[in-house]
Amino acid sequence: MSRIGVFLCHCGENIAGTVDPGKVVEAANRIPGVVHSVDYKYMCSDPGQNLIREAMRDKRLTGVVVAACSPRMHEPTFRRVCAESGLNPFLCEMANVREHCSWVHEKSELTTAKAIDLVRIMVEKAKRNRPLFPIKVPVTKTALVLGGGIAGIQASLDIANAGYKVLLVERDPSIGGHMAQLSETFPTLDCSQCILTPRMVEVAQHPNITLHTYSELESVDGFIGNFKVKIRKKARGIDEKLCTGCGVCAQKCPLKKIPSEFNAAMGMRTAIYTPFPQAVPNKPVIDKKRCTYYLKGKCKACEKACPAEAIRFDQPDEIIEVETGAIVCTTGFEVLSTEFFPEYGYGKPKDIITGLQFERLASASGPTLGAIRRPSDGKEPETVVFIACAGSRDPAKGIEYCSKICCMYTAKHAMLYKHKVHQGNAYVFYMDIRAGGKMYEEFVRRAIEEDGVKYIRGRVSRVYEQDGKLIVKGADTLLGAQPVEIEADLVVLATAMVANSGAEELAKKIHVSYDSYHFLAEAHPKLRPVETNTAGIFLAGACQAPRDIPETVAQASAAASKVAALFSADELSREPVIAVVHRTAPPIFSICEGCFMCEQACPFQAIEREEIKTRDGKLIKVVAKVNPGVCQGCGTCVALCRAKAIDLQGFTNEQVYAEVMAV
Amino acid sequence: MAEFEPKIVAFVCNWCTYAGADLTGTSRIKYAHNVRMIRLPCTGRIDFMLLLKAFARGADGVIVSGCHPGDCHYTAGNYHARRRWILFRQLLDFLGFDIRRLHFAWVSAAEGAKWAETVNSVVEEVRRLGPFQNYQQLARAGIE
Amino acid sequence: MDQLRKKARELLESGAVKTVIGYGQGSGKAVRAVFIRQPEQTEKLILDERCRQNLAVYLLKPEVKNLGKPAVVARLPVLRSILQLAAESQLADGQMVILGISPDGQLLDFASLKAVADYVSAQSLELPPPEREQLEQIEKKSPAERWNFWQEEFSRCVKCYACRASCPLCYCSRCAVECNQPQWISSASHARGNLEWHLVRAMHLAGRCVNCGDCARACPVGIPLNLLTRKLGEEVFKDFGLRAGTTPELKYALATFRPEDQEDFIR
Amino acid sequence: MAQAKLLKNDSLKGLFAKLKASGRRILAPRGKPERILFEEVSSPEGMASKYIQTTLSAKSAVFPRCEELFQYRFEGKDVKIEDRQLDPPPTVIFGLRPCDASSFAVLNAVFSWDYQDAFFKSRLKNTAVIGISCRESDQYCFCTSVGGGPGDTKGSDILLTRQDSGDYLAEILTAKGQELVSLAPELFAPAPSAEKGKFLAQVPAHFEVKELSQKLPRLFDSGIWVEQSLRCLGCGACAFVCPTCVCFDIQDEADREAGSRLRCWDSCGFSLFTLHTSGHNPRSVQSQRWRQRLMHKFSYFPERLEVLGCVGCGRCARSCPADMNLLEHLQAIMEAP
Repeated sequence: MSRIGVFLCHCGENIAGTVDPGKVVEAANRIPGVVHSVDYKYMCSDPGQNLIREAMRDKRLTGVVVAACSPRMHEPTFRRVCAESGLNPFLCEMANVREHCSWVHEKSELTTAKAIDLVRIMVEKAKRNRPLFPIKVPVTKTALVLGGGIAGIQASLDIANAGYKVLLVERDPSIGGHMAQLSETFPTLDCSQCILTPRMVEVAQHPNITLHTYSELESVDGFIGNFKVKIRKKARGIDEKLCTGCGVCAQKCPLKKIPSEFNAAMGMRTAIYTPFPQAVPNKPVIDKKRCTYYLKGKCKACEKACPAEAIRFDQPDEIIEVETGAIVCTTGFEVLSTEFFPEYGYGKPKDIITGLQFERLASASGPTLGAIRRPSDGKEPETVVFIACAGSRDPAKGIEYCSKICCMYTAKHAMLYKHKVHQGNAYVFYMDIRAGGKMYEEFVRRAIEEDGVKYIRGRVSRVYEQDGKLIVKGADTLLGAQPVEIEADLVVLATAMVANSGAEELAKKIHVSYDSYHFLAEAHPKLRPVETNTAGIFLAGACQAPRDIPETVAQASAAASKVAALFSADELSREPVIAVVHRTAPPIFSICEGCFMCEQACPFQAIEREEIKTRDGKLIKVVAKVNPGVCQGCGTCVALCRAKAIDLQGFTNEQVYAEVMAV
Repeated sequence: MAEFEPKIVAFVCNWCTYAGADLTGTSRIKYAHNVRMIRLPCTGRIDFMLLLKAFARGADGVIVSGCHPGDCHYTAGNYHARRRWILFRQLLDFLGFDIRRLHFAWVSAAEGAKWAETVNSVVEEVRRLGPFQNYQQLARAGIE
Repeated sequence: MDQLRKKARELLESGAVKTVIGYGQGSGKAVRAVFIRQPEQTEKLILDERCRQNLAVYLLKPEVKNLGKPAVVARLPVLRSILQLAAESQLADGQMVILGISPDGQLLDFASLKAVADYVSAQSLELPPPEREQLEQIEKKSPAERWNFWQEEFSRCVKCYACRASCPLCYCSRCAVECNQPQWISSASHARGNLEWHLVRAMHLAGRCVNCGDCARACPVGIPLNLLTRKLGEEVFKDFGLRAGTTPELKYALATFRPEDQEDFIR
Repeated sequence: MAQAKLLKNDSLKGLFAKLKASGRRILAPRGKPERILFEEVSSPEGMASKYIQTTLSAKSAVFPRCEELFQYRFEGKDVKIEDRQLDPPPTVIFGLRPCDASSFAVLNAVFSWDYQDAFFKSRLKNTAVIGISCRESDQYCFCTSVGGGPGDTKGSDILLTRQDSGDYLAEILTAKGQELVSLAPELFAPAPSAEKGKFLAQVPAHFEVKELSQKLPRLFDSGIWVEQSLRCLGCGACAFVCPTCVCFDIQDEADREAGSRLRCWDSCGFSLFTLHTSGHNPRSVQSQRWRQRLMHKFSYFPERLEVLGCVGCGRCARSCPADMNLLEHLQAIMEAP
């Protein structure tokens, strides 16, 4: 038989001003199961809390109902009071007679009557409360970081420096990502590689970081603290242990006209290649789709040349299985290629390039060693037109969002061009200038005022080739949409930043959702920006939305700190408000029939399948099982279950039903 | 005789509507006292049988409220709930049940005022409809 | 029919199945479910217009399972029931041989549930006009008339649960009405208990019912129960584009959603 | 005391009027041929005439399908029980078939076995039966195999037999019957002949029920139960249409203010019927429940209460969604080794 204590708080005049405390206490005393009922001016004050402690001891209470403010306000307080006095905190409930009663109704009999109802409702619930205990889940203190761009590098280093193991997986032959391709970075114009490469080296040498380049994620199973991950280490075609990275193989490779991915096709590479001089690891890979040996079965020039005899044509892919406690997804982005734009000739005109390609031209380590030369004839362009928002903010093209970084890098490009070609003309066509950020607006101003970049507000309707020139047709909306036509030598499109082509597939692999643009979705747009709806999986950088470098790094560190917090304990402890599947004695075992509709409905993949077997191992039936580590306690499965085989701890069918019947 | 005071039971989710109703309180917006609120973690947890039980218990009207689409604390609970409501309403209507007594609302944690308006308008409509005799008469019918 | 008998005989002779669940002569003009286990008994199989009972209901019965692997005579509703049961992990490929029967009484051979699904989706699952009319007749009544109509119908209900027992998809070993902690549904057959029962039953079959009509055929006091599940079946199709019993993969309308689901009734 | 009178068909109207006038409730068969139920009427108009048997029996007149035993109120922390003083309306059941009429004796045997059930008793006491013997029967009827017959008078207070003329030969059988007649003596003319045999249906006797009762215990472990019940769906239709099935379930229905205790029909065909809280179920499969049903009616009943638990009305078979034909199964049991 329950022994419930009811404690009514006056909250000064806040409650007592409109609700008659005497009547409520008296009525509470008449509710079956209530053995004690008092009121006090401030129940949350020390004397108030003591009233509860004493009653708990003297009246041997089995449950406590505090009628006061909203549980969102003081539930933790009063649950703590119970816990301190040896009562399971989950046997304490709050009746919200302030926010939901005294503050929203005038002083009257009816208001007091409502307060009494609210108390009764919670008493009926409390009578059916059961002690609950936080759920403990063991944690594997190793993090998996997907993607070796600046986000992945930063996250890996932060986690590793916190003292935890990290597995960094990169799809390409080297880490570095897009940042390694950049020339200089806005708004400071410091050399991208100068600030990045030390970090890349640090990753390679860090004792806590295991690096898997040229590798891809196969599958992820398990749940927070306990993920089981399969990684495919693609065959490089060389023995990494023997290879010294001398580069002779590449020199000997007869195929020298393969467009270099790293140089965004502004330069060429060989079939066996290291993507760029500072690559980490500095070991080549063989491009099996192009290598003559793989295509025709002969050549082996590299094998002959290799002083370390490290070439392995028959090397197979390797599948690595690892257990990790958390996953940080930093898989980055792609930019639209010029082929995307009919109005700019579908990428046919050689001298229409993307911003990323311009980065390679402007980069000291680029194919032109930093000299701005146009692709078609290598001539230094006298007039360059930069087109901002190429694709972005364009519903017609399906990219409604602002790619965010283009305004800044376009200003930077124009600036870099002017610095290298002083007498040249730089035009920028733009819609709006979005330069929110530290020193950003000033940076754009500099481009206009100090470097004389000509900004024209308007969209470019068409660009076409005419005897060695590119005719750029647009309008200047600030001059009443007056037509503008510019004869340019080079046109640079600030093409939109878009989600990786594989983003959707990846999202499904790691069970996180993605938005309509296929960017990965955070758990909450404001309050949980680096978490996903799958516990233990975090996001950083441009895989989530267009970001610039400072934001990406900040996010990476944020995600890393989440991981570090998760790893700081040997077990993670979770609120026990989770679903449980009914179990009973043989021959039924469970009234769950195993229709697994709950499995389909669960937003968190928390429903597992459990086989019930006889002693001699004969399968009796397969029933649902809730993974306590994953369940978030929404109760969708509970409402869905026809046989009522699933229930939600803390909000059980019995409790809620009793509440309704007490109304 | 005194004016009929409808009994309204509200099933609300913890993260949006319950918090929204808290805001109504902190903003001291007054509304009809007739509503009794039952707090659940998510609209996804709200079994349609609970709504039936509220009417069986003598409710003249029922409000079900939770996070706006896309705002669900559990990402999708309210989408699942919405599908259930769609069918449940159609079934009730097909049975001739007076669905003007069953109201659904999205009330976010920021919409304290909307909660007050919702309650007030539901109370007024149900007051106009009068006691839910159809259902209350069921209580004894068929018992000999 | 001869096709069927021949096939059934082969299956039993070859030992491919241990029992054939089909229709045989019943009392007087009636037919009934039969469980043929001897090849020579296959002559007892009947196939005609009277053979309407949804035999899928027997596939989950323990004592029928004890007979060994079954073959089941399956017209469209039975095929759909089997698919839905498979979607709900109650049946799987290879657990039974399906003796499909086309509308014109031809024997259909199915290699797999996938094949059944392909066949079913090729059929028109639109409601036949008379069935649609039945719904419309009720829909066009006023709410008050509808209420009175159903109250009158339900008043005859004695809670014998023949509707539940005859339904292949009511396979819960502990039905919601038997759950008494708490007692969600009054098990008494008074007005409220009857309303609660039929309402909950319909909701629990929403998006699962294949409209075989057995619940109504089984009802000893002739309540047109199938109208409730049929109504919801049509709504599920109209609102969510799903039809139960068309695929062995689980596509449960109430376990999935579209962000753009209609919500004009939500304020 | 039985005496025969003649009741003209067109006197029924007058009789009903008199019965009503005396404050009696009249239950008579109404409805479409495929679904005829006993409903309260005030005149014979619209009464069903051509039917073999009603869909539901008339047992709910004495054993309602949902009957309140008492109410209780929560007053503060105590519960106040309000006993129910049942005073059922005097009732005349008109047009009951002889098989059904004889079923009241079976119910009575149970309700006054070890405990005198006040509710049942008072309802029975206030109920008079004007039966109508059967001119027609169908394949499901087997009253003659279980000690009844199409013109059997057991259980009727007055038994009417329709003659070819359409008028009724009325056998006044009991004091209750006499009392009804005395309400309208003018309507009951002397009968030229008490001979009714030629107006009755021919219902062949199919088995010797004593043999059956003796044989059943031996068959407890026979495989015949599984064989017969393979197609049984486990619903309660047979029990709920049955005039003699008497099992009930006690339900408390309460909210925070008050509650009431109800007695509701139940069926041994349900798996829940014998389910233990532990999850163990002594009758876990349908064959065991089917066996129980037959054993109870044809073995335990006669053994313990000296009545047979079946009157051969055939309703269970007519209403079974799976065509479980009781007569056929009983015959099979008689032939079983």
